Amino acid sequence: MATMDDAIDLFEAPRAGEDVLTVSFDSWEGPLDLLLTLARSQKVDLREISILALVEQYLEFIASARAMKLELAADYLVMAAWLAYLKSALLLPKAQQEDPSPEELALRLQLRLQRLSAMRDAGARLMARDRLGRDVFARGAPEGLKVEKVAIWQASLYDLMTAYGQVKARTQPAMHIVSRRPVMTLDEALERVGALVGARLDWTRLEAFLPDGLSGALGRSALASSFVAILELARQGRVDIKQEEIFAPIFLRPAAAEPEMEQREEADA
Amino acid sequence: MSRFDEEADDVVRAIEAALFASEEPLSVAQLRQTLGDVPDLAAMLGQLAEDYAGRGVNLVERGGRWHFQTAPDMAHLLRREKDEPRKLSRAGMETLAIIAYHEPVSRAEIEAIRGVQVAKGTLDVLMEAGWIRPAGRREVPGRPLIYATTPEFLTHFGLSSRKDLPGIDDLRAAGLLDPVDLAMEGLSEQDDAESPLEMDEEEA
Amino acid sequence: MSRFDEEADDVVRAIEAALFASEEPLSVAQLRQTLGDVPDLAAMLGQLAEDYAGRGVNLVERGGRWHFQTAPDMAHLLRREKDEPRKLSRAGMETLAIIAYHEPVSRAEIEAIRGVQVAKGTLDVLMEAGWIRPAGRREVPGRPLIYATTPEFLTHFGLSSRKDLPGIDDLRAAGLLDPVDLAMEGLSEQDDAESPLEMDEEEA
Repeated sequence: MATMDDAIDLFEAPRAGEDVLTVSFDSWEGPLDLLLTLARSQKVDLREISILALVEQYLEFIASARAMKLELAADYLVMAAWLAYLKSALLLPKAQQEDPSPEELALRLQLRLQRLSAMRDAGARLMARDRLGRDVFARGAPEGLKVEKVAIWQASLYDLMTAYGQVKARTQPAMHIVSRRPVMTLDEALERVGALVGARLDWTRLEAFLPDGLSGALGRSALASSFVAILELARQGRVDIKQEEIFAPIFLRPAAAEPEMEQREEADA
Repeated sequence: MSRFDEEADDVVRAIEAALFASEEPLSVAQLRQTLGDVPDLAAMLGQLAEDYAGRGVNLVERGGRWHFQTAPDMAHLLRREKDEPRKLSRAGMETLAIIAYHEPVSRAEIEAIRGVQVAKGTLDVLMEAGWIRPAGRREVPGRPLIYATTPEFLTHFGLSSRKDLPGIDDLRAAGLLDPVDLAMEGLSEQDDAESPLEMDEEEA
Repeated sequence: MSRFDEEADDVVRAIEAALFASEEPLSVAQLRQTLGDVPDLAAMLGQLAEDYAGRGVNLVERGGRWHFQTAPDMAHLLRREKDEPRKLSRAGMETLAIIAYHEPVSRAEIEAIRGVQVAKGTLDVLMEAGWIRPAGRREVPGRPLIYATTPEFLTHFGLSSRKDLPGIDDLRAAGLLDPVDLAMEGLSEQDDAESPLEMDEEEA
């Protein structure tokens, strides 16, 4: 791979000590990528690689980059610090080591490098396959398989009838009929009470002048109309009305003769 | 004749691949551009066409340019029809009902009865379904197209004739007419007549 | 083996025509939709593929879908006419490989292998190419989205199935598709290692 070769060149150049050099860390996708590049430069199977040698190469590379005052991304420095620790741990006598052992850490690093390397190779092999549209080609001008949808319209006779019913129901002018409420009109009451009162001689309760068997709304209507009717009859001087107290029964009788009127007038005077 | 599966030589294979991959028919000259100088290209094309003659795909020449196309007798496979049951919209249903009860009617008459405009698409759908057809023009100003139902309509709805359509009374009895208007009672009689309905004044 | 120019029967011709005409690879089920019920369709496809094996155009199966394509050895003739598909970056290539060989994988898992963050655009490019798709979520804390390859991926890279991924068997056998932790466990069991392996935090 061209990029990998470039990377190795870039790396090897500073070791050779040339003074004018541009090292671009953009060449690597992070420290692991750089480590893998360095590991591959050992030209041995990654399983055989010397992690200690790899660590030294990395640290040396970072050191030379810093000597050239290159901007180093933080993760390269973090990796450098960690590798420096790993290196010292690997060099210490075994007895003084803590968990996890530096051998394990080294092994993990090695396994990671193997995995990245495996995927890098796999990607390259994938890209090198006969790819559709690059190496092999589909038909340039396929006729195409066309599926034409034919609508099968569904409706039942019931739907048809309902629809027509709805149209009719919706569009016909609705006629509103106000139902007549059962009432006794004032005229009816005047006529009835006027006719009946002549037949009585003495004080008679108002209710006695109502038609028999009325109840509910009609009963109340008859009572109200009859009451207004006797007031009218009284105004015409045809009946007398008396009530002992508020809400007490109302009595009426045919109006007395003229003298009573005169008496009242005299009294008023 | 060559046996495709054994003997196709590389030039024939190249012609085949080039024609297959091309987005347009290729002339002999264009093929030469792709394949380099091939002696007897025309003869090879002819032979390739012959090889493919009995296949589902044929190599054909049109106006000096070559291309593969599917065999003509396979055309029916490539344009497949698929039934798609669809329910008529309410507007469609109402329009159809009005046509059935009042036919022949113009669109303006349908609108007057529905009290709502009738989209052109609605009539199109009903015609596509095969239930209505244009039935001439009304001899009034503007000579509007009038519509009537078709025999397919009767078949689909299981009617032997339009007289089988339930009358207004039947609809009312079935509870399909909510607010009742006595004035419309004569409608079912008008149905039987072939004459256009004397539309109400709102029709104008 | 049949002789193309003489013996192709109508069913074979129909399969041929449908696959030639289709703009997309077709599964056996899709073919059946077009052709109706063909007994032994799979066997016929196999035979058709064999018939075309030596031609300039081949019938291939990719992830259960069939299509015709030009023979790979014609690439040099045809390539110049076609634009090469946009070149994938190394990050894109590796990410695609990781998804293909490990699928389904979460972004964090991809990052663990690559040792760097996956740039947002990388997955977008792969999805835009139609090679990967989100394939649900991993039922672990955070429910990360996981990614898998698509049928178009197999078609594009000429793979019959993921089993055809180059070297996948070797990689699996070598444990290189297992996470590092799992590999360490395996190794430590073998080694009778004394120490536990929780050391992730230093690993970054």
